[in-house]
Amino acid sequence: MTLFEMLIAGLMGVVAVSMVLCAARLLMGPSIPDRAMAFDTLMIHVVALVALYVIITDQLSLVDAILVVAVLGFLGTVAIARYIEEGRT
Amino acid sequence: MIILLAIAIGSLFAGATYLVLRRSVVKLILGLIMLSHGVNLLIFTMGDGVRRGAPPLVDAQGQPPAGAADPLVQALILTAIVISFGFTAFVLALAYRSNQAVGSDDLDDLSTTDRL
Amino acid sequence: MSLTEIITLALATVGVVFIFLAAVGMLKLPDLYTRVHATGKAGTLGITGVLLAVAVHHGDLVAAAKMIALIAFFLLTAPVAAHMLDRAAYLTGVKRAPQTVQDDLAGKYDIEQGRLRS
Amino acid sequence: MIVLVLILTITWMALQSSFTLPDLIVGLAVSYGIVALASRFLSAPFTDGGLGRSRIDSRNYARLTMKWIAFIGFALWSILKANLDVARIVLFRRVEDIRPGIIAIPLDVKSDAGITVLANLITLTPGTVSLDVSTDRRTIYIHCIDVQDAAAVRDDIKRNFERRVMELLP
Amino acid sequence: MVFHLFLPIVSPLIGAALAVLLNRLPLASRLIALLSTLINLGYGLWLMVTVPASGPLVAQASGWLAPFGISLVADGMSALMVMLAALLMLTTIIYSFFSIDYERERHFYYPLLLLLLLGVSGAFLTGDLFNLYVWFEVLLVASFGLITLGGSRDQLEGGLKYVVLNLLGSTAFLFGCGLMYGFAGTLNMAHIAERMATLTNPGLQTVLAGVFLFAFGSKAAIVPLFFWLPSSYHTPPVAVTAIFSGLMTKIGVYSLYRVFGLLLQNELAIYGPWLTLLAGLTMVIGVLGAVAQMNVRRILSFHIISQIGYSIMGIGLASAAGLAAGLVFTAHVMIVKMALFFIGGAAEQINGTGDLKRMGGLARREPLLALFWFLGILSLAGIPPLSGFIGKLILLQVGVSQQAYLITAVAAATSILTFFSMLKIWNEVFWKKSYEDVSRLPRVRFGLLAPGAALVILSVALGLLAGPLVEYNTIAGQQAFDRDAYIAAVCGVDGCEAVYQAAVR
Amino acid sequence: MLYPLVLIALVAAPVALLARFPGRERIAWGLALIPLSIFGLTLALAGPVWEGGQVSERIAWVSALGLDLSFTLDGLSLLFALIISGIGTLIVGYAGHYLGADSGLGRFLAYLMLFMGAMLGLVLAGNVLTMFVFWELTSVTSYLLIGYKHDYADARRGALHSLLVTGGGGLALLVGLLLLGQAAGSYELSDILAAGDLLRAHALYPAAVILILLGCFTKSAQIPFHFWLPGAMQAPTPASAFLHSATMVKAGVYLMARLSPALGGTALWDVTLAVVGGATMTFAAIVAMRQFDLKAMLAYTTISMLGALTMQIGLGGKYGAEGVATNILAHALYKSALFMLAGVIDHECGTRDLRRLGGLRAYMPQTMVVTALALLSFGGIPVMFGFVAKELMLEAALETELGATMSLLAVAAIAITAVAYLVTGWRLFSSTFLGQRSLAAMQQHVTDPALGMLIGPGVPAVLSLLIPLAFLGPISGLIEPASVAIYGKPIEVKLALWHGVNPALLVSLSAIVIGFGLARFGEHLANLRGWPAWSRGDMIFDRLIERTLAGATALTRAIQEGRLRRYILITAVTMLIFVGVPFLSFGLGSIRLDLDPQLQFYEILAAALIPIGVIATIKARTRLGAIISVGMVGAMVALLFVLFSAPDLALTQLLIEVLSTVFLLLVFSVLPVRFESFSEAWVRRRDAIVATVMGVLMGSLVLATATNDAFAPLAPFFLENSLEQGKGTNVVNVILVDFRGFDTLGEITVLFIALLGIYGLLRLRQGKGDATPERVTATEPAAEPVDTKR
Amino acid sequence: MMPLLMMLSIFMLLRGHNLPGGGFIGGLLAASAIILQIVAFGPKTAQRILPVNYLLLAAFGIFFGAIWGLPALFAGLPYMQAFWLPEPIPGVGKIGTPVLFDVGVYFTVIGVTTKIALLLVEEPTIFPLPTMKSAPVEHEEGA
Ligand code: NA
Ligand code: NA
Repeated sequence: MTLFEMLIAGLMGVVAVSMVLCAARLLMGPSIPDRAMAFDTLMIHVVALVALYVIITDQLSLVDAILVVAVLGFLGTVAIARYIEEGRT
Repeated sequence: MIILLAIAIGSLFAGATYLVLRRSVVKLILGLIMLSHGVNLLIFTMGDGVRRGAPPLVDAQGQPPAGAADPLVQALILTAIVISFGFTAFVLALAYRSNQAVGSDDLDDLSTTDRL
Repeated sequence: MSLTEIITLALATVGVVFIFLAAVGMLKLPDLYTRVHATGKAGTLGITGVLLAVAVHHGDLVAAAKMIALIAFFLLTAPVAAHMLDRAAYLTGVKRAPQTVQDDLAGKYDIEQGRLRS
Repeated sequence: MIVLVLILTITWMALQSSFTLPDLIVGLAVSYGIVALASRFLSAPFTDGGLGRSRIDSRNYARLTMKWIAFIGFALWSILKANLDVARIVLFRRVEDIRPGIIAIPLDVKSDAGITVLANLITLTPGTVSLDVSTDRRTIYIHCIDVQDAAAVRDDIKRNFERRVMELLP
Repeated sequence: MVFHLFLPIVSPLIGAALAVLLNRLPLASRLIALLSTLINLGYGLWLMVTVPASGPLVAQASGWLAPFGISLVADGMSALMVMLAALLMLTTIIYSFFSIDYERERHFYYPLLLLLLLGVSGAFLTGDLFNLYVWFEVLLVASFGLITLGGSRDQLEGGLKYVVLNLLGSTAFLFGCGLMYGFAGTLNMAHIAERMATLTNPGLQTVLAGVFLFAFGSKAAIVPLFFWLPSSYHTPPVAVTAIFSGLMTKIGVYSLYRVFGLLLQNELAIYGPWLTLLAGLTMVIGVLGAVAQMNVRRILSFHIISQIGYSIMGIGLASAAGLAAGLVFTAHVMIVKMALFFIGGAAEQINGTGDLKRMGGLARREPLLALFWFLGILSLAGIPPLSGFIGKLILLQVGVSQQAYLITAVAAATSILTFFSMLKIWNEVFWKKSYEDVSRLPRVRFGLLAPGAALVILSVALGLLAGPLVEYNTIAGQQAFDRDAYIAAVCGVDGCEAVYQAAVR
Repeated sequence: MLYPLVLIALVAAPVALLARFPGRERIAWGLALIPLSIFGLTLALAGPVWEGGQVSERIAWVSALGLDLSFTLDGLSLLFALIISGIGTLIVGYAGHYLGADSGLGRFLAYLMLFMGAMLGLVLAGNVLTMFVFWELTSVTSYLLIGYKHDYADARRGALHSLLVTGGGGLALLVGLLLLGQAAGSYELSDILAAGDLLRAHALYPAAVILILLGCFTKSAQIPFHFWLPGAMQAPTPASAFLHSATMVKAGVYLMARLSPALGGTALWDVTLAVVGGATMTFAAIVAMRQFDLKAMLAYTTISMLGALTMQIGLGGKYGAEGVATNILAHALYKSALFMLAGVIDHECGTRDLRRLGGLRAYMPQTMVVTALALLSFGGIPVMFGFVAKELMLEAALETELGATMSLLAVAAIAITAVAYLVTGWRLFSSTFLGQRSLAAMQQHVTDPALGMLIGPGVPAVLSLLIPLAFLGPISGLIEPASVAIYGKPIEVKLALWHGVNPALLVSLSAIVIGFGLARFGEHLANLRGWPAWSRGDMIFDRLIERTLAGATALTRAIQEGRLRRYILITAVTMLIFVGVPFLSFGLGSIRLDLDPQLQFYEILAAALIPIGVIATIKARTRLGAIISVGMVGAMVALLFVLFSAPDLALTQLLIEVLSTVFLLLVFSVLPVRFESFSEAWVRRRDAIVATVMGVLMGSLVLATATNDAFAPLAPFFLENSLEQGKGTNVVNVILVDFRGFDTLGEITVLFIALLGIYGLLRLRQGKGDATPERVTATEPAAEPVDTKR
Repeated sequence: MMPLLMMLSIFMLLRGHNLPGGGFIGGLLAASAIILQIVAFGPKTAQRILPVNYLLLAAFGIFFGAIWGLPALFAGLPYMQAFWLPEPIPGVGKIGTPVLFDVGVYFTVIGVTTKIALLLVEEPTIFPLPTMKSAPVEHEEGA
């Protein structure tokens, strides 16, 4: 493992820790929009993590996976937001 | 690595078992989902060595990368994932309908068909 | 380490830092509306940095094009998402933090219709 | 619609990472297929991304390209600034000191597209997130993470953002 | 290599897809269902004629070499089961023509039946462990659809239990597949058998056998994994209950036969006595459940469990003769049980209830129905010369000849309780006076009588012509227990390992 | 050519349905030609038997099981076949009169023909399995006959009792016969009879004997299984006459007699038979004295006679064999006559109760004469055939090889029985024909029945007198081969009325004297306080059935108790046992811990988040929290897939995760928001323990299996051949659509079926949300699920 | 947005034979896009994006997938044995029955998942959300 790879891996670690923070918000809520937001952010983290992973492993095939995750993250957030609105008081 | 996955699998099975033993239909379903996660990981672990960094994509000459992951388990899991998705959807619809018919989330209320 | 690698590393670091900030902000800030600020912005910038790092690292045009497209996607969609979250939260009555100083919107919503009385 | 097909075709080729004639033909075919299938309903969902009640008027593109580029540059810069701003707040401000608030801003922009772009821009930039636009489209409500001076915020948005948007999308 | 071995799978699959596509035309889905089933029946019969002489027939899906591709293997047991599945489905379809309401039909009743047939045929034919899992899921989800179709409260309640408990079983099967691949490195049954045959007991393979025993045991509804069956089987329309009784648990039995006859035959030395114990418990607890019930279909449902005990006893005896005996019994019970469900269903329809206490008078009102019911219960109770007697006799004979006296005694004793609970139905439904004026009860429709009658007549015929039946199943039992022949048929005389070594550097 | 004897009767069953049409008496007599022809045919076929030989034939049926239709006509079979067809002829004709008013006669005669066929098959069988086939058929057909008047609960009960007892015995018999066949190496009677010494020495002998005797005793109503026979009197009288005089109940005796050469000669066999038979004989004879119902009276004397026959087989010896054969014939004649006469009286007077009958001598003189004849034979009065038979019985008791005590006991028992018979006979005769004209007789126009109806009882009654007077020679010719078959060795039989003054005669005569002395007190005897209820046995049997039902119900309630979570718990524990026990026993050794030096911390993190997510799901108090936690688990699984080189999987997992979450949110929006703490603390603790054990088991199973590389996996093949043969570089996808495309086909089918199922679930609602029974309506012909509550 | 996603899904489908993707991923992608739109904007959106009967689309997918196994059967070969066009089609890639089968998978997945979502959303008690009305916001103290 080169130094570069190790450093990138270190960044991945930071992202992973950051994910835990997201997960905490996801669990804490308290409102549904809070959770939705946490979900959205988590998706961004996943994208970042995979992107860093791509840098280490040169698996360009994963780039499209990033695309999919990004799209899903956005669509999911919109959907949840609308879902909340539809069911509002 | 295997031991890591084994712990994850064990905890998934344990959690799933606990959840399906609850009275709430919601937890039951979540337990089933968790169970399928556990099984998928289990199959994954059964592959020809759990490998890092070499997905089963061969190059233009048809040569697999060194240490390529076991593609067969991946195909099997893919099948299993999709199947369990179908089942999850069905169980959800069923839970919804029986909740509608029985008017309760408590699984213990669903015992009339067994009564002697 | 080559120059590419250094640039890659720098971009990635910046990105990761902002992503981390987004997460911290999301935890730290007092209510949903303020948290959305943190995630909507820091997150976007962070991911941009990381994706640029990928583009630089690979250096080929196609990868770069895809990354740029992805960045554009994030830039376009992040505000939409933030806006929708806020709106949904407001409509469903998510509480604002006690230190909120001003609410010009208060009482303007026709809750049944989900539209603003103007 | 043609524009849409073309955009899709280009996307196709980008995805394929190959810009040959066959790719173009296949891309055109796929794009046309998708658009034709959905054409009956296209206008609404395509542009109705959640905020929009607007239509993209494609004739403006050529003329306004330069202005657009400048605008995008400005926007990117604002975004960067915004991030630093938020970073500062997140890192250095105590939670109790933050003064968030919701502010109403009167609108001069009339077109749907203009309002959409403005709203997005507001969201992307320092400490503000657009919340909703009033039904008569005269007012935009924004959430501000730190309202030290509501009037200053209003002023900033009207001068820096709305003006630039007005130039492109009246 | 037999390219047309796919027919029993392709025909219901394409049939079902077409039937859904043509759902607007009710007649079309009926016709398609009938046609597909007839194709399967014809092919199944052809297989039964061919296979005893030729040995197992093999086809490789997509043309890939075993053990790498998915093998389809038709040996005597598979052929019998494929044929029976189609035959039973045929009677169900005909019964359904006369008993299933338009609403159900419109909601894809016939396609679901075909898909059930698809899953069943696939399960019986495949020679690949994971593929077996897939077909299991096909038939399982089709059965989910069928058992809940209609959406009455009872159906939903019973359906939920059915679904959840069955899901647990198939999950066990799935991770069993995974473990098997991890352990044996292969999924082809012949290859697994070949590799497992080289192992000396006991070891991890013994644990795997436990996994499969659990998985298939819960499909087969052995004690103590049967709860899903009595909770749900009496809730859907009779036609559905009937086809379930004919097919569902038998898949589990078939799979247990495969596991212990082929895949993990060495483990029989360890599991044989335990299987026998489970068989005995299943017989007794099942029949006591039946004795306790006061509803036609519930009685019959508990009997399914009891009779599974006999089928399991066939494996527990741990020999080709035992498998043959189990097969004879299983084939018999599939036919007769369905017949009884059909006839009991017709009786339910006439009386407007399945509650024994409120039924009666049918011996006078419907002598033909009574006749066939009586013959059916005689057969179920193992009274000569009906097929049930042959099934019971052969099991007891093998039991005695293998000195398994206890299970033999239990099997014999269970059959008197079986008879007792069946006579309870006979007494209450047919002999007892009706509370209503008999002449005011509706007459049974021919379409509701004919399928059950046909199956009863088949049972009589199987009893009278039991020679060929036993002969066939003796061969089938031998084939099911002959690992070498199976392996040779699938991978060639050198075996799968040779093929594997040649292909993988 | 023996099978036609059986086949004719069986085929005649549908023909007999003709008797449902009017003109039943004549049709019945026409149908009586069928048994008559069987009788004739039997005689015609019997040529070799008179010379001490036998006729055999074999029709292949299920040769693999040793179950061929093998028939043998020897002396014993011949005797029985002639009795069955001969009495059968009379019964069929008689039934036409007895049930002449009933359109069900056709059905009745059809049952009767079936029964006759079964009975003929039983006695002609040359193979114990063949014999068993017909044995069971007699049980079933007699069930139908006894339950003929099934509108009455008593008839159903009697039929059920008889079937359960004889059917249960039949099962014991089957197992016994299988053991016998196993020991003898053949199911052929000839082989079994030839293997006597081998059998008696075989380890399976005691078990086989006990099981076979269980079958015989139940069928022949020996104590304590006797109770079903009086209950079987619910059958129409012609059926009773046939079943209980000549056929069904004799089947057990037949089998014991048939097997005694092979199985007899041991204390187990001989003493059991002698003791049980003697006890049954005496007990039933005494009970018979005390009955008021004509048919009940006859039923108990029948039981008594069956005991006598059993006892004689046990006593053994030349006289035992001779006595069995002779008594069978004698009993068949007088008892069939008596049953038919009881039917005549019942038919004419409308009652069989002795207390309501009387004074019929003036109205039914012909009937009285015939009855007297039959009763004289029954009572063993000299010059009647019954006397000849009884003398042989006494000889057997005196000459037995079972020892002096046994001999003395047997003689005493026979004497007591003889006395009791006389008392019974006298009571029957005097209460019916003598004394005051009864109420029943006055209310009806009582006369002798039509001549046709008297032919039935008349012929055997007259034969009971004629045989000893005129035909002892020819009958000896019939009895001899039968006795030989029972004895197993050649003997010479010469029946005679007068053997000189011997102990047997003395015993016999003193019994007659005492009997007539006691007969005067018969009525008083009957009126003495009754036997305790248990002596009837049927009540006990009813209680046994009730107990079984109650036990089964309690057991089923306890097992199938309705709560899904309990089912799941049992399932989980079963799984732990089925997998855990073998794993602990044999699998632990396979575990190898390979500590991977390359392990990355993000891998650890992703893996560690899974247990955290699991705990979060369990702890979640709202459904949303739980859903999100599960989603997180799914996302972590996807992440693991990414980290371990499975991009396709990761993508699929992620997409599925999103879709599942959407579905979950949609559906759970209608379910309660918060979880209530449904379960008690101990339940949760118990479940937690089960869950933990499950987790540990699965985890270690994974470890054990994954670290075990006994066999090389298939995977390399796919990697190497993907492009060349599968034309693709994404090996996973090539496997999915090509190498294992067949799986995928099934997989999308699963998805599709799930859709159809969901469509049906959501779009079709017939229950309307409640559990009211769905009645069948005109528009909805489906046999709908019905109410399940009780 | 949606046309782009549909295009992405087709792209994923076609490249699946060589790179991650394929009928499942493509189909799931399209389906999730449509479903998320349905959740956000109501069931009618589905018809706007892809105006078909999704149930029939699923059935067609099965049918389409299954029939491409038949040519082999008629040729006396095992079911689903692959037939490939000799040359790859420019811009699309190699075409053979396995790829066509994958297209069947793609249709089935889209049809099934979308139809399930539609069925759920069209339930009057599910959508718009009933219990949300009684409990608009869930406040909980965390896990
Ligand atoms: Na391994
Ligand atoms: Na291995």
